Amino acid sequence: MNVPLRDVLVLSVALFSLGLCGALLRRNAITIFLSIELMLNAANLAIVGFASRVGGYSGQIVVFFAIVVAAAEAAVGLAIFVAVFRHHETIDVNKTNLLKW
Amino acid sequence: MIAVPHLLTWLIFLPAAGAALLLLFPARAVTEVKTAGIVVALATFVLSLGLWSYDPAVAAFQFGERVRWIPALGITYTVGIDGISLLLVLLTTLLTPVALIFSISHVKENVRGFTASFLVLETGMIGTLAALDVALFYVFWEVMLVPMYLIIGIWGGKRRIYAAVKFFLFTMAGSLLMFVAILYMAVQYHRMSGVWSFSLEDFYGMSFPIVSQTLLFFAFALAFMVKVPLFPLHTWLPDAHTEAPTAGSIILAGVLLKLGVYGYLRFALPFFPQAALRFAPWLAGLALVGIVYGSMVAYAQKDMKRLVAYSSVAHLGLVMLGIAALTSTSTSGAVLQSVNHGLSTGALFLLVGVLYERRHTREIEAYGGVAKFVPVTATLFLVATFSSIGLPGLNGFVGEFLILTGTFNAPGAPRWWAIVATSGMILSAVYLLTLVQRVFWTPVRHEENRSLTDIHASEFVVCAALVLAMLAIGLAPNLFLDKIHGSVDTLIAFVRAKSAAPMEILR
Amino acid sequence: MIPGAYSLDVSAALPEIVVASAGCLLLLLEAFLPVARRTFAAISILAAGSYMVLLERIPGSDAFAGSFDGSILARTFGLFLGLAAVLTLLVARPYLERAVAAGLIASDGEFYPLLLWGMVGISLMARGLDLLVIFLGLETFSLCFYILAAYFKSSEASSEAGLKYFLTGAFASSFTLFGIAWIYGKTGSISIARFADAHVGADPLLAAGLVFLLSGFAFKIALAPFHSWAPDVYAGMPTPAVAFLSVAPKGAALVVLFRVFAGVFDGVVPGRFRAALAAIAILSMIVGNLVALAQRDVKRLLAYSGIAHMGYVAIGLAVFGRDALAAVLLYLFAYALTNIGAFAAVAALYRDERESHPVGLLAGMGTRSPLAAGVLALCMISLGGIPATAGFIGKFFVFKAAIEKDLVWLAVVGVLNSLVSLGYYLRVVYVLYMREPVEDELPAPLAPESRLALVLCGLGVLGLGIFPARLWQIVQAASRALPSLRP
Amino acid sequence: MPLLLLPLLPLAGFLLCGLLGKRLGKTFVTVCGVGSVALTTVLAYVRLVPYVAGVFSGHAAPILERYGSWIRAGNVSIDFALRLDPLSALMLSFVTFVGFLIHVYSVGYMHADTGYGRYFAYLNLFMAAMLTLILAANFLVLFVGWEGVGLCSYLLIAFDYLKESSARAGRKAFVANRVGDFGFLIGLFLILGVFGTLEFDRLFSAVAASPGRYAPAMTAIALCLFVGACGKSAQIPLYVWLPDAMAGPTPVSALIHAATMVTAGVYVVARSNVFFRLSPSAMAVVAIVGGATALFAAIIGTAQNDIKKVLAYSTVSQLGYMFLACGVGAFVAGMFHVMTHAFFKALLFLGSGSVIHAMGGEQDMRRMGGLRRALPVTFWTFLAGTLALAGIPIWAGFFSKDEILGAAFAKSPGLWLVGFVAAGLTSFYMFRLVYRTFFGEFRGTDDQKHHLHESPASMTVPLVVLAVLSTFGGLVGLPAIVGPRANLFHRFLDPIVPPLSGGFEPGELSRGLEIGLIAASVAIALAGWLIARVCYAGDRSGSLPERFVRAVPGLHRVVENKFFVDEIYDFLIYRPFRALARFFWKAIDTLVIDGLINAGAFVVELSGDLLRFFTTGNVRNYALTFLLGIVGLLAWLGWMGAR
Amino acid sequence: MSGARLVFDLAGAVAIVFAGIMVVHRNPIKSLLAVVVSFFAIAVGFVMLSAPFLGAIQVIVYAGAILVLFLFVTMLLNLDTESASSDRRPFQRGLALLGIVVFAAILLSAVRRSGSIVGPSGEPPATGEIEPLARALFSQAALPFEAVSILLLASLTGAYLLMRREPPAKTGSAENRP
Repeated sequence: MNVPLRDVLVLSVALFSLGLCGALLRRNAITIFLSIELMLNAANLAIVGFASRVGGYSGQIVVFFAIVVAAAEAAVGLAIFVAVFRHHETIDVNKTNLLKW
Repeated sequence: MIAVPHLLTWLIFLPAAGAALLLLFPARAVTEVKTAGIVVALATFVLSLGLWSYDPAVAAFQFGERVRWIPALGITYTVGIDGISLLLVLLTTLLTPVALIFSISHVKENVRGFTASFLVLETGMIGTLAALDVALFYVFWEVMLVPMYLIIGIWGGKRRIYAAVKFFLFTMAGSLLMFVAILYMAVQYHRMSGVWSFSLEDFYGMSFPIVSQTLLFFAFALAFMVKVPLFPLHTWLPDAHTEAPTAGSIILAGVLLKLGVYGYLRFALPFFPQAALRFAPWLAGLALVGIVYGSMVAYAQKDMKRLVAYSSVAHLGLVMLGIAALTSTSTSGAVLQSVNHGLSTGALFLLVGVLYERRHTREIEAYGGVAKFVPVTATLFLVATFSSIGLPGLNGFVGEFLILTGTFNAPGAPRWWAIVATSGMILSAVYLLTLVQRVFWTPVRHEENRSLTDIHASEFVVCAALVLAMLAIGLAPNLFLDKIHGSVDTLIAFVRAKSAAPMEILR
Repeated sequence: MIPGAYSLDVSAALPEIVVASAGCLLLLLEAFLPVARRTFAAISILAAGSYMVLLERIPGSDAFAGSFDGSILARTFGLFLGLAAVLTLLVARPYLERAVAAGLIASDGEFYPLLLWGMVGISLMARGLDLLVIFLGLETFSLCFYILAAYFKSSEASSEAGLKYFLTGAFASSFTLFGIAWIYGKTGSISIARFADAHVGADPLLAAGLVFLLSGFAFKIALAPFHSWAPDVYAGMPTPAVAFLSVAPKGAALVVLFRVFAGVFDGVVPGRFRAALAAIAILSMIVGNLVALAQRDVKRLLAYSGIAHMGYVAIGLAVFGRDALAAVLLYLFAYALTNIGAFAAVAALYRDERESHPVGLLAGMGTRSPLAAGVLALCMISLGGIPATAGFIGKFFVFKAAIEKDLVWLAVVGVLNSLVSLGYYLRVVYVLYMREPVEDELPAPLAPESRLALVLCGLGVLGLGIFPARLWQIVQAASRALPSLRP
Repeated sequence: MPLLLLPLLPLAGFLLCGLLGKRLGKTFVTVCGVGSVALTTVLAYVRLVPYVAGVFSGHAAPILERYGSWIRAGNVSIDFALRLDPLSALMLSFVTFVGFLIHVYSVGYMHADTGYGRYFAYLNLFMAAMLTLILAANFLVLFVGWEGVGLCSYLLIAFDYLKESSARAGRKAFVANRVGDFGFLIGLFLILGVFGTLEFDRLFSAVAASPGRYAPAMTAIALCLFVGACGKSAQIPLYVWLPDAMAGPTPVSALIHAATMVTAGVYVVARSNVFFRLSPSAMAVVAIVGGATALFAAIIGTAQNDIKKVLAYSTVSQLGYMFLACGVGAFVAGMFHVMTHAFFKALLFLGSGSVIHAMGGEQDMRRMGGLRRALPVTFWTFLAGTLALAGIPIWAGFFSKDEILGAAFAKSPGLWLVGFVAAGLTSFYMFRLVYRTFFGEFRGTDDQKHHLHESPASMTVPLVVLAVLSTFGGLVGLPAIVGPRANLFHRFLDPIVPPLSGGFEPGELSRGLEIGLIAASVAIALAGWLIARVCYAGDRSGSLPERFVRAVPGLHRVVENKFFVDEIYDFLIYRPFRALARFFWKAIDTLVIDGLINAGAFVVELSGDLLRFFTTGNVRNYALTFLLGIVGLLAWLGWMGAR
Repeated sequence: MSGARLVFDLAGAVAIVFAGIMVVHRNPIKSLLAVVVSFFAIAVGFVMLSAPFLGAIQVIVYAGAILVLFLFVTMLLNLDTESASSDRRPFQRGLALLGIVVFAAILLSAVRRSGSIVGPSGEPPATGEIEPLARALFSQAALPFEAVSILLLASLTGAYLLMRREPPAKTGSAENRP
């Protein structure tokens, strides 16, 4: 199997940057969080890419756990969104800025 | 006088212990707190008399103690006294009870905190004077700020908070660079000798290439010049003195300012002789400006305490001049004079306080002709005034004369220094006698002054103590000078020798 | 290691296991025996205490195939962590009971398990020797604190704090993972010990990876420019949780950074990197102090002061080396005592958690609530770095380390900043003592635990300030545990 | 009996009166106050008589008594030591005696005053200080007395401090003296620098031993000391305080501002004549200042209406004479005049005091007149004093003044002319005073007229005694023409002016010329008397001066207003000083220094306030700063690798 | 054989395209679905990189569980589409885009310039099969396994705690302006 590493890395960078765009430009908390998930995936992709060259399984193990973590984060994050929604009737991050300055 | 073991340690920590003890008292037990505080302060004073057995023949530190503190860095608890610090310690232990006793009838709220602050402050001051380990010195030096900050800020006048913060930040700004400089010196010492040490004599042994030496000197000098205070750095002082409660002003003027002088003599000068000597003319210049400028601004004041405060600027300018001239005569005079200033200005603040506590105004205009109603206060005020003007027979004269003649005939110093400084004698007469005239003399302008009551017993006792001290120094100055000048001579000899020696370049 | 060799060194992880299971126990109790709530704090303190005790007993060698540190560094850090946890837990109960009474939350039951698990995460992070363990530790405590931030569900501020902390946190950890990716790729390993032998040298991708890792941890430490979350989160989060959050994770993150840099650079931080760290340090000091001057809310003020303090610590990071690590550890102890003391006082002095915490409300507390006010003032003095307090000792050693490495200018910037910082610390003090009270209601009487916590912090601040020698020995020994660090 | 006892006794009196006076009442004060001085006087003479005898029998070795070291630091070491030599003996003799008389006088004069105790306390303190001054064996102890008398004069001038004028006058006196002391101290520093000691013996013997070596330094030293003398002895330009000093009680004016303290300057100059004689220029300065003052003050004196002001200016002018004497090298003559002046000027002041006492505090001559009937004793004694001051033969002033004029002529006729004119003016204004006060019609109010009465014995007795002294006191210094050894005074005092090679030598006068000069001065004195009589006595009293005033109104106004000197000082020194002080305070201190500091603080605060708006509360901005941070770091590191 | 590469690049293209859609689309549901697609593509990429197991997990856990969870929540909060009007922050948006561009540029150039990876640890390169991975997972990664249990437990607790409806408490405003 010889997918050239550069392709993998370029792809991962591209995805990561797209994730960044989402995180920075969208206002809906859920979409922002989605974008962050995308960034995580980009990272995972990079790791898997490296892992396919480096010996051993540590890389894949990392990705495995990263996915688990992502799941856990999702659970908590969405719960928080709900909690916030109960106060504001929205999760637009422009509108949740009680705490500032 | 029976010799107490660990006398200095007792002196340093007895007040702090007393303060801790006070905090166990219930806040309502006002009288008990007051008495306890005064007892502790007096006990400290009595103990401190034990230091009088200091032997000037041995021109070295005495009553020395050394305990390892932070071994990893060679920081030790090292204390000792020499002729330069001896009198200042005694002054401290004298003025603290004076301040407390004066306040008996004047401080109403939170007496416990008040007394405790003063005792902690005393620990700080004595520690600063006794510390022979630079790190230890710095610790005590900074520790003093906190209680004084509280004293000004809690029990002070109208603009107390501004004054307190200004005092704290000003002095801190001065000493922070000194902190870095101390660390730098320690590191250099470690590089040279491979061992860590902050001890005074080890630092005395070091010498630096002129550039770094100059920088270090400024770092130290700045801290002390702010404390003294020297001309452009003095503006914290009028505010602090004016807003502080009377007792606070007494200590502030009486002791704290002297610590600047002391620090300069003990550290800045012997650490960096070349730099110190090179910049001595600048120091003298600032001192002279301080003398004339301070006197004139004092003359312009409308507030009694501010006037006295500015007079301190002038007087300490004279002291610093004596040090800048760096002759045995002038420097001994400077040390004595800083004690004198503590007594006379302390007394002046005290008596202004006596009036203030009765009329609750410091405006000179609010008085006039009150000598008729408070004759004793007036008399004492006159004595303090003339001590501060430098009337022969009182303490002020001895110091001023020694400083001036020493400066005038100093090999290094141009004569106009002393001549300008001597004009300060005229000016001090002008502004202080004007104060006397406008407050105590001239026709009575305000009816409410007719009901003024004269000085209380407690106030009188402490003031009388100060007056006696003034007379003692004025009539028998040798008692004190003999303690001083041995150490001063060794210091000067050391400085001259070190500055003459070729500078070894550090790695 | 040989593949297939099954190594599960329970004894090494025993402290964490105990704490974690204590958390589980509390969760069960909360679910099935709610009456036992009053004992939760006690149980948690017990767990935290036994954590410290057990840490002393763990085998000194690395465990779990060299992925878990058992050295004195781990033990020293554990001391710090346990201390922070115990102090926090002491403050927690009376505070939470007031919150429950005020209807901010139905039950304080979940607070303790979450805190304990967060503690476990921090411990893992600090002890982890490979990036995976570190990452998991990071995520564990982050999750716990996301939840704790939003803990007061009926408080808008709290939920918002949760939201902000979560979003920024997730954002940051994705960078962390990205960083792990590059580093793994370039060094071919995730275990710090092996970084050195990779000799990747000046590889741009490795540098990028390090930057990502650094940013991820700098976020947790709240170093500028990765600090923005801190004030908002501190302001909304329950105060005891803030007390813990403002101290423990920062320590762990710093330890990790020391480990990673020591590993990657084999002990010597290259010049450009040091410059970058110095820049971060200075930026944090300046931003923290200047903005803190403008704050009127105690918790936000403490947040910015925390940013500034981490700036001082980052000086130690920039200096790098054995003494620097020791200094940083010492600073952490000092900071823990002082900051938790301050938050404990804040928790005790403010009645209504729904409201914000304006400094003005502290007016006159000096006489109304002498103990809390006294400790708060003392902590302010200590944060300001006045001698005879812990804060001074911390700065003392950090600046000394800097000067030893000829970074005098860094020390100068540091002291000048601490001058600025006095501006706002003193403000708190004079509001406490020199202003007339604004409201006539007296503050709630102090619960015994809070008293204990306050006294402990106060004594700790003074004790460490006056007798730092012993602790300095300990942290010095600990700093030797990183072999690749140069003295 | 140690000399130290002499200052200590009055000092004790001071302490007793000051501390206990209020409680123990007037009699106690009288006993302590007067008693201490009386005892001092007695003891003084106990020491004086044998010493004087010794001097005349040829061994004039000064007596030196050391009481141990006073100040010792570095290279400065000053003993507390007193000495008795002809000069101090002379001063001692009349200071104690006159002082005693004036104490006695004060008992009567002050009997009604509430501040009785305070008054005697100050007076005793003054005696103590004055005795220290004259007995001092080195310049620093002398300076102690010097400042001490200054202090007392300050306190006594401002004796009734509730009066604005007194309070001001007191401060004015002290400050003016301080200006003098400034010079004096510089002088002391110079001396210490040159000789390393302040002991009179060592100094003068050192100089006498090798005059050439020290001559160069002497001008500076001498001038500095002279500045001090000018302050104390009210010479141009520092004389302004003395006329105002009349605000004090009259006995004080008599004792301090006529007889004793103000002559301290002359004493110092005479004491350090060795220095002065080595510097011709200094001598010239002394002579010119003295002469100028003598004439200037005399002119002002002619136009004053306040009885005490007249005497004050006359004092200034007489002091000018003394310095003139010193300036022309006639130190002994100067001291001679000091002594005689002490007698008759004290007498005149006390007399005027008696008048004022009788007039119920009135001091303006225009409301007096014809008092000789009401106050016979006062009148006759006052007349004696006047004759003495005017320099009418056989009265004391005649001898001393003549000697001075002679010496002046011998040095320079110009100076003589100045002194000569001044002498004429002196006798004019003195007799003007006498005529306007004691002759003619009473011009005061009626109830003043009723209360006119001769003063009590405690006041008249001293008057009489002093009158006798000022009448015959001059005989101790008969002019040389009478006989070479006739002048006891010279025989006694000459030792204080040791021979000095290359030093200033007083001029010689031929016998004929001396007689001529005497005749001339007698003539001018009589002329002054005559003019005064024409103007102010008899029926046409006052018409002549009025015509004169109408003739030259400008001149009269200038003289009457003392040449506006006070106003000029006020304009040139006081106002600018105050303005500058306010400027320093308001502009430099408040505006510049504090301004800069507060500005710095403000900038810091402000930057904080601006920076905090970066924390917008919007998570996306937080993420943005985060990203920018990373981009920055990458740009710095990632681009070219971590090296 | 460049087949793998071809597949990978195609998958990559798909991933990028749908990620782009996710970013630009205003409707949360739609962007959610777009993400699902791009995650599938990434899963394919995993497989091509000889990590079939991870590919499976990616599909099951990510594209399956997690995103479904998202979907539920989105529905639950029935979020409407963001209105373009309410978000005028041209400066920040511009700055953000600029930052991202620079970021990507630096990284890509770094990727271009960086030498190929070093430090293949003596072990054999990973092959496709699961067994050694599983073995490694339970040996090397024993500690992470324990750790992750706590992680999950915490997240469960948190989710439960935060979603649980409370008896409505008096809501005071948490005004926090200085």
